Amino acid sequence: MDFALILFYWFGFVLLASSAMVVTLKNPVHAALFLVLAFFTAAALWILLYAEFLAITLVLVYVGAVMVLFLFVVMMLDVNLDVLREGFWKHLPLAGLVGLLMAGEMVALLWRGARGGAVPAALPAGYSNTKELGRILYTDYVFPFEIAAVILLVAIVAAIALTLRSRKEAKYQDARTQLAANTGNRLRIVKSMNETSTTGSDAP
Amino acid sequence: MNQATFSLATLAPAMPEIVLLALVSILLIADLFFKDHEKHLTYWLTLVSLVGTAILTMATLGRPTVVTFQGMFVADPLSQMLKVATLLTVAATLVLGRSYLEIRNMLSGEFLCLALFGTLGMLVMISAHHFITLFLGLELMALSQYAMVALQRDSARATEAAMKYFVLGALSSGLLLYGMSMIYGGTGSLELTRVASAIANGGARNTLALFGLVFVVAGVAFKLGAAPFHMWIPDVYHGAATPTTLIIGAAPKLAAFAFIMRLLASGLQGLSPDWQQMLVILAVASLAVGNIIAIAQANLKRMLAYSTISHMGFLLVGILAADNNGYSASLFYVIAYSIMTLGSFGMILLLSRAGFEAENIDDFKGLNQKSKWFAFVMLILMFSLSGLPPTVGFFAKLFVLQAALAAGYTWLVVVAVLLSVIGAFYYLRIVKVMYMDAPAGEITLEPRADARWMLSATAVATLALGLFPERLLGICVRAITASL
Amino acid sequence: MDLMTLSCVAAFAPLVGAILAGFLGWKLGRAFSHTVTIAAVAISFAASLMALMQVVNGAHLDAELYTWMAGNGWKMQVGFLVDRLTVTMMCVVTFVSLMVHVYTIGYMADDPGYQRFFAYISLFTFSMMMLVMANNFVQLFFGWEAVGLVSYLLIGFWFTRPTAIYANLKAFLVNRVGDFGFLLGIGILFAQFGGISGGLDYAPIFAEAPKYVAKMVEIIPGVPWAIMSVICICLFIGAMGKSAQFPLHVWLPDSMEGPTPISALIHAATMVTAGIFMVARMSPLFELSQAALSFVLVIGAITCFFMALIAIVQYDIKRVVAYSTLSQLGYMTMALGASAYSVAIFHLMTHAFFKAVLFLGAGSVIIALHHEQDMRRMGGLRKYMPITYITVLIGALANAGIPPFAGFFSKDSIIEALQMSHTPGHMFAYILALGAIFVGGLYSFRLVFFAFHGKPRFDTHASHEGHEKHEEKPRAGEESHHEEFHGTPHESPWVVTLPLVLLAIPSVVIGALTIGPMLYGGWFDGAIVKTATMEEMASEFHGALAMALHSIFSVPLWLALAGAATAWFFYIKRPDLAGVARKKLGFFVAILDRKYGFDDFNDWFFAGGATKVGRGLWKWGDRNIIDGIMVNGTAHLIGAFAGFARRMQTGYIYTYAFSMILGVAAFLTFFLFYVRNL
Amino acid sequence: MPQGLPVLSMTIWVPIFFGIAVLLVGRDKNPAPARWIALWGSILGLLVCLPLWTDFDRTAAMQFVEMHVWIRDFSINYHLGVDGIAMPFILLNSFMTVLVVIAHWEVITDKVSQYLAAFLIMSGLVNGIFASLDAILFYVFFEAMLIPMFLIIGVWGGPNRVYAAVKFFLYTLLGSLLMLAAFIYLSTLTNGSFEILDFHKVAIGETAQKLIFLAMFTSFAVKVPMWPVHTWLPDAHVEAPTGGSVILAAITLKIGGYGFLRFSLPIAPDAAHYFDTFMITLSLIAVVYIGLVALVQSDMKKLIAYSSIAHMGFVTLGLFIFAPEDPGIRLGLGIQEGMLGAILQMISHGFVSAAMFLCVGVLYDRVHSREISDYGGVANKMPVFAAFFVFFAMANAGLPGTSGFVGEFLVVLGTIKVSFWYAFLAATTLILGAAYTLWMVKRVIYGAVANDHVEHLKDVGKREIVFLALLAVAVLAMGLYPKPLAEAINPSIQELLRHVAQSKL
Amino acid sequence: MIPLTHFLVLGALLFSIGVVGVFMNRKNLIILLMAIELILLAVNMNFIAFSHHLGDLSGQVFVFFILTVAAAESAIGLAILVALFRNLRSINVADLNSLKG
Repeated sequence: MDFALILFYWFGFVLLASSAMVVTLKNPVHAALFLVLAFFTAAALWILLYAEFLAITLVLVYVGAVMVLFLFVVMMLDVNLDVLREGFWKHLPLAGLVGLLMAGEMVALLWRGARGGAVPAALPAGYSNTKELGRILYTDYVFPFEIAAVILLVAIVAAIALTLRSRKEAKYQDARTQLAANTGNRLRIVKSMNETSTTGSDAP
Repeated sequence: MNQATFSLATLAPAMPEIVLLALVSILLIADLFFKDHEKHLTYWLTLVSLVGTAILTMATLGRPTVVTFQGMFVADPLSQMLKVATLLTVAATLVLGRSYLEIRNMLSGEFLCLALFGTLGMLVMISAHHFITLFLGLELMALSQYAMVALQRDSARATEAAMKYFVLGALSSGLLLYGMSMIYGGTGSLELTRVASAIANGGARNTLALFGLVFVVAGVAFKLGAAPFHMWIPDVYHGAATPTTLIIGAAPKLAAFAFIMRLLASGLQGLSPDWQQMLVILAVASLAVGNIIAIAQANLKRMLAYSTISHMGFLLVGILAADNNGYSASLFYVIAYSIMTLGSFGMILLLSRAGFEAENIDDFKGLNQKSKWFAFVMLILMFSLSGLPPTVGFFAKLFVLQAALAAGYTWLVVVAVLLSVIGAFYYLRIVKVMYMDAPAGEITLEPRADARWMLSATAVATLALGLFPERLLGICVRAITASL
Repeated sequence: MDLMTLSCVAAFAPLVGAILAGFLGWKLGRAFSHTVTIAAVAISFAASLMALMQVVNGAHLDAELYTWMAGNGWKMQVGFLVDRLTVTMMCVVTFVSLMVHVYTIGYMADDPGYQRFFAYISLFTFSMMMLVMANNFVQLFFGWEAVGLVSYLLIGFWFTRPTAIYANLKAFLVNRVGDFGFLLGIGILFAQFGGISGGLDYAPIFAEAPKYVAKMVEIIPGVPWAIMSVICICLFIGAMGKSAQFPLHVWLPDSMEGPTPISALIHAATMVTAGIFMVARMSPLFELSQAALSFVLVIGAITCFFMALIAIVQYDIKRVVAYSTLSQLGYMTMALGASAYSVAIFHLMTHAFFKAVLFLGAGSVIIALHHEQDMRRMGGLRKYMPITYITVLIGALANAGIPPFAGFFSKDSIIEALQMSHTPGHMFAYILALGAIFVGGLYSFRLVFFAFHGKPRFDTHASHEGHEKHEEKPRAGEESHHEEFHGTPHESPWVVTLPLVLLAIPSVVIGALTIGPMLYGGWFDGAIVKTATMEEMASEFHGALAMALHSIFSVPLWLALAGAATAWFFYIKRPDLAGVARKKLGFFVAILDRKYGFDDFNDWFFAGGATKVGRGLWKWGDRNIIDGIMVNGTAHLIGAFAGFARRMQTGYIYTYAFSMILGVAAFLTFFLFYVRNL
Repeated sequence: MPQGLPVLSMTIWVPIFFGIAVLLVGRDKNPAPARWIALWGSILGLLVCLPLWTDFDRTAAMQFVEMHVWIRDFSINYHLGVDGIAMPFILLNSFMTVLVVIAHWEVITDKVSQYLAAFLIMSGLVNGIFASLDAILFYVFFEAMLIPMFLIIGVWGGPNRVYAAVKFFLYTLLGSLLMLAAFIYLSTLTNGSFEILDFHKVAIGETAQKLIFLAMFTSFAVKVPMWPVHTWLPDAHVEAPTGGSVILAAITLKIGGYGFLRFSLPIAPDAAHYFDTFMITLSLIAVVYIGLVALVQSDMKKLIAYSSIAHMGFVTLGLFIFAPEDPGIRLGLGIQEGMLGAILQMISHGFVSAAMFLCVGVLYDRVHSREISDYGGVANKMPVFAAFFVFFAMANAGLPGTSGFVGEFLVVLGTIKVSFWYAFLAATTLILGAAYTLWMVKRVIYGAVANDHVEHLKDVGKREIVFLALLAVAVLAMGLYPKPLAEAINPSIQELLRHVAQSKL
Repeated sequence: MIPLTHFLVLGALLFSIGVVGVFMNRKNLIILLMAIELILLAVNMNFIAFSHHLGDLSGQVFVFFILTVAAAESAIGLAILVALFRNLRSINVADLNSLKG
């Protein structure tokens, strides 16, 4: 029972516990904070696997960016939290059962299936996980890398398109439209509703 | 660790993707500078870039298989023809959906860009040769689609659909990734050929591989919309604006087919005995769920969604034959299907107008009085969907069933056949309302000529391919045999 | 002209006439119609006579006209067999037909359906010729059904009368029951001989048949029957239909709804005797089966006696004659059963003449009284219409079998044949026959006395009742009749009386003239097999005159006279007693009035039963079980299931996710643990 | 056999071409051009069929063969050819199409061009069914034919037309899809070939044969229709417009019988023998049960529809009687009289039932009721029509001298060779057939004028006389001289019998 | 030295928790999104463990991309959430049932 193993067990426990809290907690803010904890412990575990770079990235990208985004949204949307709890325990039994079933099966399989994996070769001296990653990332994996870039671009475009709205109530002055105006714009014949039966909803 | 060299030789195979990406980027910029009354330029540019890329790809048709980008990317006959099909389908989609979008002023630059990005994602999927590229392509497509569904921001229905699509999609890619991770652990590689060889020469730790397989199949089934992973389909098809539905419903099936080919047919062919059985269950479930629930639908979009599920069931019937015969049959099927989908949703677009979605079956009442031709178009499409000769739908089913039977799945064929009888019923209902009922409300037809022509073209194609399926079938067979 | 041409002329001339009258008659008018048809039938009659001459001089024809159908190994043809039996029938048929044609001119004088009528009766003549001249079973069956069709059309000639269209439907269906058996008979014949004889022609089959006497079949498993008996009985069932033998006799009385000439031609002289002719034609087969013969015998006996009884209580003059016809047919059948075929044919011939006389006479009375058929409104007609009276009297005498009239010889021979027959049950038949003789005398003279003697019971008033009696036939012609009614009937025009006379003559003499040659002169050699019965009768026979004289010392004559006397007593001496007797014998009479309840039974059991069963099958079988449960049931089931299944699509993300995860879990469990048991 | 002209292709595509033409020129405002084009098209369609009769050499061989590769990768061919069994049906169909076009003239006023187009196209497709020598080609025509028929019933039909149309469609589809499965299975045995003649040759295991037989049975039994899958027919007939009923009765039912002859018997002879009792039982049920049901119908069309089922019962009976097993050959020999009778019965029924439906149509056009009780004494007002009606009724009742007799007679002759009681039950049609037909005649044609609808009836006009007379001639000709037809059919039957007698196990 | 199995089992449990989170949480969409993050985390755990034990970096590269995608994904997810909230004034999962049947 070496030290690494103890660490593994401790981090593992924390990881599972915190993630369990994430899905069971009432308040999304608390959940988010537990998620942060989960990420931290995960990062720690990754370091045990000599994946320093990814561990750091996880912390930076996730905790630094994504989770902040989450919290930001949570704060922005003034959600009334009391309705968000009802009938939680009602569904627990079935859900929990299926969850346990899943977990049980997966564990059972892995326990038997993945025994005695190849013992990792000892890493050469002066090996830098980051350096190695960087090297192949820009050579072998350049194509995926580009695609990933596009994905981020899509994310940006989408996020803007979805959230940015030009407020109708704000009055901008648009010279071009003013000049383009003609009599048609100035005088609009309105049909009074009583003699028309328009199919509603086609008003802008 | 070989040094990557970026000679044109290595880039050439990926030319379509590169060109498309370039065009999208240009478009993205250009759109900012177009004045409001010039916005239609964006539309035309989009079409140009799609068709241009398509032409470019056609030029590469028949080239031998090339694997490049250190095994990330493969350009083979299958990918080339699927790319052409995808690009054209998307283009057709935009043509059909244009005035619908304009009327609801959704024809914004973002929409078109996202559509193109999604297309790019499909292309990437189609010629992915590595788990990573598969995944990235998938996500690129999926993310753009989530966004496009939600892009109708003021519609509660649309955003709800988007949310469902997003959550379930994310869940499914979680499953997929988990599966990939297991296969990675089992085979020690992420590149399809190496994975295949690892499984072939028993170097794989099968438990892990199989374990992964289950999750991968689940992920794939979700993308196809096969039961029991189908539940997003009706809601998303229903909730999204019809052109978006069409963008989700038509081209992505082609990509998904490619995805399956890459993943199961070339990557995990060694495990076929196992995934065949899984696909059998998926197929039967999809056929049953799709055909039966569709009967109870009054909303045409939902009905078509369920019919999609049943068609994916048929597609799986072909794939699970797990031989070139079956693959080419399914390839034929998926292409036929995308054409029919274009047509049937196109009809909805044709009848829609400002403030009126012709998405209820009753909206088609008495169409024959209004327009003999388009009633006929719909008739052809419906009978094709229900698999009646002399339409392409029949041959699609025939080939698929033939493959399955040759592979020894007689009972499955019988089940499929019986369920498609049930299916025929709800397609008949459409024909019935069009021809045998009096018009309920006033019917207006899409004024744009190009859309009308495009729509008529789908029907004509459905009929023509039904009379002379040989050419297309030959292409499919050759593509499959050359690529696998 | 050679025999073939003659036969063709004889057969097809009436057809041509019918076609012309049928298609052009309505344009070219009445005169055209009757001229062309009468001419046609006359030609046919002439041809028949010439054929007769040739046959007498030993000519014989059995030739194919054209091949109707061929398979490999067999072929069926349309062809003519002309031998002495055939020509006899040809002459009888064409002669009577000719007479009836002429008679019709007068009878139907003012009927709007005049042309149609002539077309029909010529068509009938053609069909009958096809029947008698057939040289194979297919053509026989064709003629068989064709005469049935025409009789259907003619019974329903006045198709606005409910009774008429009821009667014709009934006639056709009952005949169909007979044909049903007939067809099966032909079928078995084909199954047996078709391969060997290469078809259904008479000659080869008759040649083959004797080889199969011993052959048994088990129609009902475990009960072996001689194949010949089966065949003959099946064929005879056909005869029972056509010749109105018990229990298929029910249609004949109703068929009197048709115009009287039809009753004379079809339902007395010719068509109804087709069955007799057929059995005689098949004599080589029937001779091979005792069982069949005694079946024939018994049926004949029953028909003969019991139908005669009904005749006593009838008032409708035509029905009386009709029942007498049934009874006479019974005689013929008995003769067949006694395997005295030639006697049967002989009686057929004589009967054709005197029964035609009776019917046409009745017809003439009916015209005179303006379609009054009820004898209770007649009486004392003899001074108004003497010719009719005489002829009818002759007919009655012949019918009753009083020497020297034609009926006597034939009937007496039949009695004799029954006596000498070896067919099991011939004594039973003999007794009934004697009974029938008495009854025959009774009803014949009842008719005569009732109609022609006594004081007239008709007058304006009565005839108006008569008018009301036929309320349901508002036909222009008859209406006019009733307008111009003057109260006193008068003799009918010559077109009516001429045929009467022409038919009465043979009714008197033909028997005496032909009995010798026809029965014992080997006339039918080659056409009808010689039988033991005939041999013995021949030994007894010493010429017509002797027979007549001898009859004075034999029972039948006295029975007949007794019958006549009874009639005289009841209807001339003490007319009042008739009513009394009716009352006394109320029950008995009731039975006879109800015709032994056959009609009621048929209506209730067959007609009613069939419709009930049909309705049941339709409602329950088709509507409820097949459509209701199987077809629509399935549809509704699927629909309901769809309605239920769509509720799984709850709209909640977690349900969707849940189903996905369940799917994965199921796959894990099923494949990895169960299938691959990792 | 004439070289050069692709006769069969012409029989298929000429009507279809004209159908499309009609569709294109047709205007609802002015239907006249459409009508004339349709008329000439149908007549031309009939003319191009004539070589089939004149140049047909009376052998069992497939003639007028045309062979083009259609779908190479699945070895599906455009392979046409007819033998004595198929040829008469093509003639019959083309003939009926002409009649239907004539019959519609003043009757159909709504969407005329579509109506005519549907019929012409269907006529072509049906010819295709009978001419196909490739299973998939056959299937394509077989299914495609449903579409026009579905529309004809559903669009121009009666009040309950939609139910009838859908029922008709799904019933048929269910059967035919199973048949498709059987075809595909067979193609796996003939390593990929869909040639019907290869299907005939290939050896098939016992279970497989039984399954194939049942699959095809579902398809053809529905078409025929045999009890108990017959219930679509009365509905379809009652609701369909006259023309639809005519084609349904005269042609589509025959496809079922033809299917048995062309597929079930030769492909699965052992199964056919195994199931013969089953088939015979169903056929006899059809004859007796349906006969009784027909008796009580109050709707003329329904009555005739049921009588059609009963008559088709004779067809299936004739097809599936086999002599008891013969030691010489492996299986019992089929009965040639039965088979010949069955085919003749089909053709004759084509004429007779068509005639009956047209007669009902004539009345319906005048009174707009099919209820027997709404008529009575029609003969008083329409003597000519009455003559035709009675004539066809007699033919329907199987009177000798009419075509109706020939088939029934031969079938009975054939059946009785095998079992007296089969024949006995079959022969009951003599009585039942007469009963239901003539009872209807009694109630409709005869009697005093029933009501003032009848009072104001007009007798048939020239147009109506034309098609009724044409049919009457056909019926008589076939009844009086069936030999030529039999000669054309017989060799093929001999061939078939020889084939069916050999086991394929 | 920590055996591979440990990490895999850990991943499996994490994955299950995430999955359960997705379909057990019936109220709060945000927590739904977080559950998805957990699933991805589990996946990453697997990849890294494998890549370490196989001595093959591609696994880690994959993780790198997964992280990228996940970031993008959550960005879009949250954007949709916002849009949805604007329409429904709620992020209650149970309110997303206008589309059903």
